[in-house]
Amino acid sequence: MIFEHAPALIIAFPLLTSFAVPILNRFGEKFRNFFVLLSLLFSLFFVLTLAPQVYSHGVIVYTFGSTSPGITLPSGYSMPIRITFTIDGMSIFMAFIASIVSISGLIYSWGFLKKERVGMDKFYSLLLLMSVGMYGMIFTGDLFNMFVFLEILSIASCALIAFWVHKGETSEAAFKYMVVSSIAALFMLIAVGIFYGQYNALNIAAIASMINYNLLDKIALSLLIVGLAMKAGAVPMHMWVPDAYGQAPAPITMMLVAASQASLYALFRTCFTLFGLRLDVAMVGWIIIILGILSMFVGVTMAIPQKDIKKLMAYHSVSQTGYMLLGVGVGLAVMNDPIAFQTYGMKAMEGSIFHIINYALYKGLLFLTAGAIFYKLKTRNLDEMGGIAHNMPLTTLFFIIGALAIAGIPPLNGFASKFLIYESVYRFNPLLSIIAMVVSVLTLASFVKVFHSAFMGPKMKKNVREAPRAMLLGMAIIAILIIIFSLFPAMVVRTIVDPAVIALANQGNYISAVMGGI
Amino acid sequence: METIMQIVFVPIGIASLGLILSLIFKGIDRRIAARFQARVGPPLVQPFRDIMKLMLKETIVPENCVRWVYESAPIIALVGSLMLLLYIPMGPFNAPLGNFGDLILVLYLFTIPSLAMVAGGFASGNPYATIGAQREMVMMMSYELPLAMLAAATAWKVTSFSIAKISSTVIWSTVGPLGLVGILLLLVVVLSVAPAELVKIPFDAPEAETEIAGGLLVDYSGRNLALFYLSDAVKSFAFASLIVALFFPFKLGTTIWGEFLWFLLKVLIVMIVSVTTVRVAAARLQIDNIAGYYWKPIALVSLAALALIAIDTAVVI
Amino acid sequence: MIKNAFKRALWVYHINTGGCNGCDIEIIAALTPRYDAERFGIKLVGSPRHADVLLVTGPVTAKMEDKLKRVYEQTPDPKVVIAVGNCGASTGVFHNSYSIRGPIDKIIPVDVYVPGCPPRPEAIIHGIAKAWEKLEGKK
Amino acid sequence: MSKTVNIPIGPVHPALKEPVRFTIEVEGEKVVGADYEVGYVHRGIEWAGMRQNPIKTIHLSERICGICAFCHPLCFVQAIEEIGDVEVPERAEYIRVITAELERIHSHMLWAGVAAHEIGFDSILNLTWNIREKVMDIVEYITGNRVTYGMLQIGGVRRNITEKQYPKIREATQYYRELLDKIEDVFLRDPTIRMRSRDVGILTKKRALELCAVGPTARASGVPKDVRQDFPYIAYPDLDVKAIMPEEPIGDVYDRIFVRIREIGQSADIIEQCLDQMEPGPILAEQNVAKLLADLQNFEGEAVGRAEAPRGEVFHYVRMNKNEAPLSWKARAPTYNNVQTWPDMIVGEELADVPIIVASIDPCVSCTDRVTLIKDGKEEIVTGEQLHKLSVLKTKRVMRR
Amino acid sequence: MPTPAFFELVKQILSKPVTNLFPSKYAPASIKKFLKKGKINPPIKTPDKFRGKLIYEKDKCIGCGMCVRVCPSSAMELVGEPPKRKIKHYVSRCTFCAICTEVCPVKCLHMSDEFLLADFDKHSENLIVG
Ligand code: SF4
Ligand code: SF4
Ligand code: SF4
Ligand code: SF4
Ligand code: SF4
Ligand code: SF4
Ligand code: SF4
Ligand code: SF4
Repeated sequence: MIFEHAPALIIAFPLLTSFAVPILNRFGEKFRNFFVLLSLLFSLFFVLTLAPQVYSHGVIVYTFGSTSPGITLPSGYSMPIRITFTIDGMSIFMAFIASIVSISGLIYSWGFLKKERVGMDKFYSLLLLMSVGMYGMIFTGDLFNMFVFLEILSIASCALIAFWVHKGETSEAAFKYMVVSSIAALFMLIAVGIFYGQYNALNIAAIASMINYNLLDKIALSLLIVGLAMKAGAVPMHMWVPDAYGQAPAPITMMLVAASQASLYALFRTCFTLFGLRLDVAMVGWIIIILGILSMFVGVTMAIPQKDIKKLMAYHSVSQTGYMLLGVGVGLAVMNDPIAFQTYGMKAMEGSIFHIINYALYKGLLFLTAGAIFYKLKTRNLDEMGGIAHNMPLTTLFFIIGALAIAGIPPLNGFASKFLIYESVYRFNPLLSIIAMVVSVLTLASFVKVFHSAFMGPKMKKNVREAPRAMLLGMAIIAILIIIFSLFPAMVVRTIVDPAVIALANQGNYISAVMGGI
Repeated sequence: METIMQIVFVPIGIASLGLILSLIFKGIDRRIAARFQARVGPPLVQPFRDIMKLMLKETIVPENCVRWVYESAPIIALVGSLMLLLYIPMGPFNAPLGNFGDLILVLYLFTIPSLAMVAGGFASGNPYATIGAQREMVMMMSYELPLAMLAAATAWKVTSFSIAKISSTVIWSTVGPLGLVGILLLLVVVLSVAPAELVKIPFDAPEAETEIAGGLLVDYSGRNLALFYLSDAVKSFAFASLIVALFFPFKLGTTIWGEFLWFLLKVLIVMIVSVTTVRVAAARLQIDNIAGYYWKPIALVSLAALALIAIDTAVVI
Repeated sequence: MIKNAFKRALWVYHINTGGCNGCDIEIIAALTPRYDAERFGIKLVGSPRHADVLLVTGPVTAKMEDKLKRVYEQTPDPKVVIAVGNCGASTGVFHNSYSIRGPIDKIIPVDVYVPGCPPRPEAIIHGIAKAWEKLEGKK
Repeated sequence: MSKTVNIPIGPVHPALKEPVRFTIEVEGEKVVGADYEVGYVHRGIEWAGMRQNPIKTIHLSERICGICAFCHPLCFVQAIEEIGDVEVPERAEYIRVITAELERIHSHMLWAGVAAHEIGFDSILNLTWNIREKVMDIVEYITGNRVTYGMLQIGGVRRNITEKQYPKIREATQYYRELLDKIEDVFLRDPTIRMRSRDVGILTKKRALELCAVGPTARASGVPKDVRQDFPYIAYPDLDVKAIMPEEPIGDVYDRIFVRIREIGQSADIIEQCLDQMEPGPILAEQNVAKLLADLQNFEGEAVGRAEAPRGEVFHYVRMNKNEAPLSWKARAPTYNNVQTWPDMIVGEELADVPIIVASIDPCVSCTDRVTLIKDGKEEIVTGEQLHKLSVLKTKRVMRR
Repeated sequence: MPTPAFFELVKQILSKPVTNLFPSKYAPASIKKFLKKGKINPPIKTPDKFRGKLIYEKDKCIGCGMCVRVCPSSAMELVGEPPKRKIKHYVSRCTFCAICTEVCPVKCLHMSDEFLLADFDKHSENLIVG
């Protein structure tokens, strides 16, 4: 019975807990932490129960306060105007990422912020709000709600970036982030307005069923692409990424990675579900491909000379985002051509989507290791590090796992997804896959540099010990997932990636699931 | 039961066969190099003896190193190289993992031994090793572009990255005259990448004995050194086999063993041409010359090859 | 086979502790085509960690004493030390100088002496052959 | 990675067959600073030479270095001969020239091989050393030993070169003359060698003069300096020697290779001239060594001997005062001058170039090493910081007074 | 790689190696055999006046000590009292300069052509003359 309401519960638990945190705080730290974790675990649990339903039904439409999303006017015209959650394979896929990241981030925070005296209640409230924002964006079937959740996510993130407000740079980073978020949100709002003005609807499926790709729609499309790509941190709107990622506390950085992917998700939704085949797919595809290639290249070349370990990793985020854009872009570009789409477009998208989760995992892990180093050494400057491997072997091991994964070295999961991308993209244009491969090696080089200057070298003078247990646990959860993903990539692709791809590619299903229910 | 046999024994068999063959080939390589220098050279079994001896020697672990990285690097290097053998067909014998085998996978697998060496070099904490490791990285970055082009171009022609498929098509026959030139250029590219991939003169800057005293391997001794030595031998063999599989899959059409010998002969020739002769007839290049060499002329050549093949494909279709 | 392994795969590290170069050039000569010590698996290596044999020349000057000791310690067991040339064996012509700490056997144990000033390359090969015998005993 | 790293090279390092210590400061692969420290082979030869009779010392000076095993004793005996007014027979002078030039051939061939080895071209090492064996054979044939010759005696040479030996010597010079083209081909026209040597390690003419470079190092920078030409000794006045220089000297490693290879041919020519011009006659002023020993007790005065070794000018100073052992003996080897040019050449180059640049002056450290600071039986390594501390301490001491 | 060096090397691979196969073609199975086999492939011939290990005709020596005076490395030692004074020569100290053979008034010292002198002990019987 309760499972019917799973989508609502997934959001309700963290949301309610988030408001309850100040109260829970009174009962002591342990109690609060436990409750926060519990709420996230509940969410995860419901995500897990929701998944089989989605996989068997294709699309699930959940309407708040009603069984059907629409109201039927006396005239017989029906319109989905209630608040609906529309959950398909792609949403579930993203929900997995959101839950994993939130949970391990939370656990890690226990250790990481142990020494913080003030503001911890706020920290956990905001952290929960971030996951609420993510879940919301992922599940919602309604453009305006998506905007709302995006705002929730942005505000929570912004506050968390500025968590260490006593350090001047953090406020600067938070400010930058805020500006970017507001612009992106504004763009989105305008687009939503355009749609509403034209079609009198906010529901994605509803708009999709009516859209006719006129000039206004095109403007809305570009606004959405620009705004969401900006929030996802793709070149050339990536300048906020290094600051925000660099300054935020490590667990938040990891959450930000997932948050930017939520924006990416929204971008994909826009292209595939909202516009679908009505789009000039080749052109939009190419735009996305070019954005992707640029992000890949610019990100990695900016990363190589960095001295600040977190900034370096942040630039890699830009570059990794490029891979996802590349694969999806190729998929989009050949959507019109069923044969090409079947032979390689699909595979390219599989690669990209698979890369999303892989990336969330290994990038999260890397940021957490960077956080662990910062926690112990109080510096982010590579030149001031050295010999960490002597003192923090587990952290080193996690770093190596993450670095090899991001560099796409077999047999790690990063290779598996990049491999899908290379293997399909070359059919579209071999140069693209050549660039992808070269970027991969450049990534490797820059991580070898980090490995060398931070972890290797003579023993440190300071008597530094391994990071606290909670942090190790947070990292271990992700590392284990990475290893599982590395060992059984085919299984992962089959069970969670393929449904996501199919969901994206199959606009009709989505529309009919929502509209048909009316 | 049978599958267990296959899973356990076939790889072991292949690995040991590969090891033995690699070492013999290394012996031949040394012998021929010596003959180039008007010397008699060591007997063919010399590499075996070297390995034996190293295995028996004390293995010193320097005080300053990061022990677990330092000690696991050689093992990973060897395992990585042996893995390669499972993906590359040896003449008439299909690779046990050939079905999953894939050109890109193999090219990336080639980086594992090098990476292990880099990590080991860094871990040993010796300044020479550190410089060596940095050079190795630079080199890996330099020859990656031509290799990527090679992979893309071949796969484009054969429309698959699967090595099994590539090696069962004679690539030369799939193209017209322009493409032929393109493939020839590709062959040139891959032959010139070979010495770098295998860290041989003139591209042995990471191990330059006279500059950085053996570079990456300065601090390694005994068993660990032997493992690296083996992994180097296996890697050489695997790379030569890969070239044979890509470019010279010609069959004789005799018995299976005849076919196998024919394959070994091809590998030998490839090895002599791309490794032995080059290594005796050239001086060591500086690392930025190496980078320049791969980023400029070789990248251009491979681009040209790619273009030619593209034009050819367009014409044929 | 185990014994043979040592006999025929000697990796040699060469260190000059202050000799006159005479012996050093003859050591290199022993590796060049005319004498080709590689026939017997003898190989000059760049790091004492790889070596089985230390070829030491020179009478050990004050400044080289420590270095020699260090190189000896860095060489993994089993190892043999060959003193090439008479100034290494007994300080030779340099015997009445003040800054000589040698001969070599005063600082590290020497297994084989190759007399000569300098010994011919063949004599060096002969000395290394003697070292085989020694190594066999050591293992 | 722009950290500067100090890389110690040596004293025990495969690139240096002799001990010398470099500290190279690198930024990435670029050398930004260089310092060297010699003294590892200091054996107190001069000190020992002042405590024994010169006949012994001839053999000792031969072992200042085994590569120029002729030039050092030659300078030494020349100085003694000058002090004692010993008349050296003409034939002996010619034989000395022949040996000296054979030594030059062997040394340059050796160097060529080592240089090739430094840049990782071992085939050429094998090639040149194989060619070099010919001259080693001739040297052994004439002197009875391959490396240290033991040819010299005060007042002449100890072994004659008989007519019977001429053909074999001529054959060898012929061999080298013919091979010269081949060697030039292999060295000067090989693309990889060219790449590694052209415009690498430049020493300008001005700096060469300022730093008093000698020998091929100076000549490659365009300084026409050659003792055989400027201050002819032994039989050189009768022979035709001219300093060899590249046509347009740049002073890089390539030029140094060029000069040395040309000098091999020059030496072959000189040897043939000697064989042609040599008259029969005695080879030693005083046959009886016992008598010579007695004579030496009467020598008094000071003199210098100088000679052009393969690497440049060797210079010996001897003072005797009616005692068997010299009162004073100083040797100055060419490398001693040439090492000063190292920092000039190395800074700004790549780390990978350091060995070839160092090798390009053909350093032999054994004759260069002079004094080691020894305190309480321990070596002192004084760092800048310690020096600073010392100086502060001293200031305080001074102020207290 | 059509460099000049390359052609040179190719020429070399086509001709016989110059290596002198001392002591035997391949390393021997055991050291004992090796020492015997050493004679099968002799080392490169030494020239006439080669300076190898000293030969000392003890009976002829008059114990004058001249050799001790000139020996640059003090490899000679006088033993016994004057009438029967003889010398003892340590090969591992000698520089093979042969000056002692020239100085000896009765010419009882000669240089042999023996040069394969490697030994485990620098004072072994083989390395002490006299
Ligand atoms: S033994 Fe003689 S030749 Fe050898 S280094 Fe000593 S002095 Fe020089
Ligand atoms: S400087 Fe040279 S010649 Fe002079 S005493 Fe020292 S080692 Fe001997
Ligand atoms: S010989 Fe010495 S003092 Fe004279 S110019 Fe040259 S370096 Fe100066
Ligand atoms: S130290 Fe020697 S070389 Fe230098 S100036 Fe004095 S005498 Fe001349
Ligand atoms: S310059 Fe070199 S070769 Fe000449 S005597 Fe000095 S050390 Fe020996
Ligand atoms: S400068 Fe130094 S080495 Fe030269 S004479 Fe003076 S004290 Fe002696
Ligand atoms: S040969 Fe020379 S060193 Fe040997 S004993 Fe005679 S004089 Fe002494
Ligand atoms: S010089 Fe001759 S006679 Fe005199 S002690 Fe020596 S060996 Fe005997």
